[in-house]
Amino acid sequence: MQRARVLIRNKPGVFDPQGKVVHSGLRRLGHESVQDVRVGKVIDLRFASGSPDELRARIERMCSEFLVNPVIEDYTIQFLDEE
Amino acid sequence: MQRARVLIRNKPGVFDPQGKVVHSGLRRLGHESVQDVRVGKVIDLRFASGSPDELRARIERMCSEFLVNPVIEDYTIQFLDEE
Amino acid sequence: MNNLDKRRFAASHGVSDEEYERVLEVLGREPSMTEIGVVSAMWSEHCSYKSSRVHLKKFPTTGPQVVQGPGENAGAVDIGGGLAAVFKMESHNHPSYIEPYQGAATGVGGILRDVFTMGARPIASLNSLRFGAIDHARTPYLFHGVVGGIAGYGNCVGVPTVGGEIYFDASYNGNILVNVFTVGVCKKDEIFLGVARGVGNPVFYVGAGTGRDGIHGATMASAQFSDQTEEKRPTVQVGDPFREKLLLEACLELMKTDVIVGIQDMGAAGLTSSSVEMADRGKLGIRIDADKIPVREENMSAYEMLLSESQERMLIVVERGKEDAIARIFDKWELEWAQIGEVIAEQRFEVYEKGELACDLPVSLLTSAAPQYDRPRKRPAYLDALKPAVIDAPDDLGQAFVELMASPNICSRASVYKQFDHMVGIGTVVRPGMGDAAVVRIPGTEQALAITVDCNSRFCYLDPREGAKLAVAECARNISCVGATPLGITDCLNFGDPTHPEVMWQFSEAVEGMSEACIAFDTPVVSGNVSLYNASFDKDIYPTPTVAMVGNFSRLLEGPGRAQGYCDASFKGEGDRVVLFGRTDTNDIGGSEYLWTRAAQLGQRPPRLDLELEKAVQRLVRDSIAQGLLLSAHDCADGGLGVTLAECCIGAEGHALGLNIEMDIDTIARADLFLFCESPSRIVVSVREADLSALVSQAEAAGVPSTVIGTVTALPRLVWPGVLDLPTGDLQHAHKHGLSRLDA
Amino acid sequence: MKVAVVVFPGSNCERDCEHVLENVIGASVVRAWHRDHELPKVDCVVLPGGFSYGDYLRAGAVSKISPIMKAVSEFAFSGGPVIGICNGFQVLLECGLLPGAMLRNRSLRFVCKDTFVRCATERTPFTSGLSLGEVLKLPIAHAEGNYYVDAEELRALQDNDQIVFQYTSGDGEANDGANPNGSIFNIAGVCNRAGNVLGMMPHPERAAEDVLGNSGGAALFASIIHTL
Ligand SMILES: Nc1ncnc2c1ncn2[C@@H]1O[C@H](COP(=O)(O)OP(=O)(O)O)[C@@H](O)[C@H]1O
Ligand SMILES: [Mg+2]
Repeated sequence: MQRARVLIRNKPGVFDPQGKVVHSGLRRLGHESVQDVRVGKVIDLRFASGSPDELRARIERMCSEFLVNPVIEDYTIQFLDEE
Repeated sequence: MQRARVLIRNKPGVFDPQGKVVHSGLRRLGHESVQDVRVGKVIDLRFASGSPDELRARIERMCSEFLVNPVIEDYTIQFLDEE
Repeated sequence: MNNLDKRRFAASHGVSDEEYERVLEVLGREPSMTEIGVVSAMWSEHCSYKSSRVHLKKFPTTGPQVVQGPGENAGAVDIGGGLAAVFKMESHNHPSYIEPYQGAATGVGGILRDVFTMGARPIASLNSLRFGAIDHARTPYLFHGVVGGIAGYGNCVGVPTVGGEIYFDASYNGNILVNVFTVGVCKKDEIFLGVARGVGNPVFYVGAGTGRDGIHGATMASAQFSDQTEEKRPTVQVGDPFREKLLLEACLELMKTDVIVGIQDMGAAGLTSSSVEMADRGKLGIRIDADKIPVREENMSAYEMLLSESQERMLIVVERGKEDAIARIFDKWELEWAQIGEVIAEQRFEVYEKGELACDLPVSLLTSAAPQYDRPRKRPAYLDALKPAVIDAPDDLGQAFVELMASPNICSRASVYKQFDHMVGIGTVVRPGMGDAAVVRIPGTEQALAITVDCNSRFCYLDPREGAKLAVAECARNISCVGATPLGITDCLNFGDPTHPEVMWQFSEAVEGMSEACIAFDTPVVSGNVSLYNASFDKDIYPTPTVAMVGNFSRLLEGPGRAQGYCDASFKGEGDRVVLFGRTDTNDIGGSEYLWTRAAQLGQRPPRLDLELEKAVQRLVRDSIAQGLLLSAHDCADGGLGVTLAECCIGAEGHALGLNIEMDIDTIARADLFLFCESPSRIVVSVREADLSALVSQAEAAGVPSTVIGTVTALPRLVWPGVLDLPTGDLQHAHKHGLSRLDA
Repeated sequence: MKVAVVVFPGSNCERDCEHVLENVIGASVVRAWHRDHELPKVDCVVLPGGFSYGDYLRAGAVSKISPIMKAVSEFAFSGGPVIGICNGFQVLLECGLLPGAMLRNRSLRFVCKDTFVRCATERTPFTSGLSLGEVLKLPIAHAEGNYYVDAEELRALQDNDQIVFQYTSGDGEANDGANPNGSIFNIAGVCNRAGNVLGMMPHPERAAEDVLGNSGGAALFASIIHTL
């Protein structure tokens, strides 16, 4: 079994209203030391099999076809150890 | 500068409506090899300073007070290399 | 940068060579880069209306009911009780094609601000959407994005989306239309204007911080889509409906104080157009210190700040000495604010950046001296190639009927409007799907408004003048069908590339047709919007002059169980009699949905409209509703009489009834054409049996042809002996699932 | 009767609730602002619907850290009647005043429509004027109304008579077809053990006047007056 993770965030420069609200919430709770907050999505995928290289190509296709909105979002792919 | 990441997902056993919809979307696009999809949130935090240990304690407080709903969600904390 | 580079820089911003010469001439020097940015934005088609202005002058814009005509952020009409309805429609076509969710969402945000900037609390929104063919590869993505964006924004702000229209046609494959309308209400003598007055008065910036999003949005909306659009693409504007809601509440709270001199939202061309327009209206100038502008990104230049189209921002001129109110109210609502400048006597737009004058332009250069074009017009050749409709009667009329009900342009929109909060505000009396127009009670009163939006762009393609007239007529008919009186309109004129003479011909024809109809219905144009360059790869969209109309009821009486004095569309019960007002001409098949879905033809001409008959039919229906005579009223529009009857039987809540059609088939040559032609000026009503003869004689007295169609039955079947016998359920099923292929 | 309507940044049904309370029920209404540390002296507290803090992070999550929620909790612990409608329900869940949590609707879409709900207990101050099993037509409008508790908690809700409303068909059957969002056991509203705190997704204030064609929801507000 293989597990992969796609992290999706708004591109730099694209406004993240959610991050802003979370940031001010943290401040209100006294967590002044937080300087910046960005909120994004994480998608965990499980595959029966496949080498990382092969899976990466497949996941990249999924991202460009469906998972990610390239106009406003960036993504990174990670592979996870089996747990 | 320190960067930390909180990954939040629905607990095992708690229905994940988004994961389900993404999964069937991927299948419809022919990505049959995907066996399971879970969708969660990623919150990236930036701090001016702080050791990982100290920050971890602080972030754990943020999670239990605010960032995470323990009835349905689990979380993990990661530290990122400075970029 | 040398002068040649500057010229190129200007050209890359859409400023033509002649236009650049004009800048040099007026200015008497070379402009700075910042100034070029400002000029290009203000002279863009979107901001300057340079190709359309000469035509828009033809619109009727006055009348006793007009409180505020075109030229302000929104128009306003008197609705009685000391109140005004403030409304406008806006297009967000280009941004929505690039990023449908955010494009549509920020469109809603923009139109809401246009209305509340006048001091009116928004009470309802509508939208008018055009997508490419339903089976076009990109349509599902664009459709779900746009619908999601409207829902995401409008629901959160808490303004109900109570209606709209959606059409699918290949003409929009490369250029969708997203037009959004909002109406608000305020006291008619408490309207706020976007004007800068009083030299020395401070200018405040309030709302969200400025980022780099949407820089050049206005210029982008002023050019066709092409392969290069990708590179010019600005950072997409992301809407924050939460902040919009705070801004709405904060502005309305500030308006209860006496500190505001003028207020305007920052829409297209952001800070630039809001300051310049306010200065222009006040015949004064504005000086801005760019370093004071609240920003949310680092190292922004004055150029970027001036052209940014970040959302949820407003500019307010405050009376000197009363600045404290801004801090008190905007701090309370957790919004950013800053005094960024002041009103100056010289009619100039001055912007300082790090102590230096980065922009110093005469206001008139940006407004009255902006170019205006009477672009060449030419009757398009395609008109002469149109052929009359040829369509055989179907073998199975019932089957054809069911198929028509499932057509994407006719089927139920419930899957869409269920995603819109259409009830927040507890004012929605006639909900989407229930009637021809939405009816919204005005909070705190017994008054109500009726609102509707319409345009059949196939008709406009066949004949822009007649098509535009038909759009106004259908709006007025929709308003009349719920029992309200039409008061005024706003419009969104969506057309192709204005450098195509054929497009300008369509434009000019449509404006004249609209004007004629607006005069006939006494519905002046009080606001509107022009969206040109709706073309991709040189193919222009169908001319789409979308009309939104507002009507009023003086009073909604609460009767036993429900309000009276208005009507919805559905049949009410067994034994009620069904009457058609108006005339059916089976030659009115051109542009119809039936002709298109069955024969893939457009035909030669749109249905013929007789404005006098139309007015008489509408007056009759309004009067009979006021008398409490009618149980339902529904006009014949897309899909003709057949679809109207089916919709009346289906009803909004699925209490399907049936209908026995009792007309003599021998007098009708072609049942299919009779049922599905789209002659205008027709309304189907139902009455109690006891009221039938009174109604028929009223019609006679009013000079309106009336036909008794038949009788409502509890048995859910549509029966026309010898012609048709269909379970209502079959029609209902087809109607309900017509859009489901978008979900596959 | 005096009622406090709590307003958070982003609430958008506070006016609707005030209108019904004042003009339909005849109560007097005071607003409480999220930053207030104290509630005015009132007989009942309403947390209205809307999108407090834009529903960012999770619906109700940011509101729970507002100062006013401490005062609301104290009011609730001392037995005062509290009703959270839609977003107000979500806030009550986030604060822990009610058990469970909200997931996104199973359709992932916002849904606005009439639903039928069956009153499953009359013991709350808001349902005392209804009869057990009575079916009301009430509209919903939410994207996160898919109520979730684990199996053990569900049993506790049942054992302690805490399920107040269930989505049903028009004739009162709680089947899957009547469930608009996927909520567990068709739950539309729950109360705390004591019964004085009610959270519900449907909007009774949107169905409280004849002019809107549906006045069944007024009974919930009227119940409070009779209880007091
Ligand atoms: N984009 C939309 N948003 C909200 N409601 C819509 C939208 N499109 C259509 N509707 C509603 O769906 C119903 C049917 O629309 P339509 O078929 O255009 O009506 P009609 O033929 O009576 O003009 C109307 O109540 C209309 O307001
Ligand atoms: Mg229509």
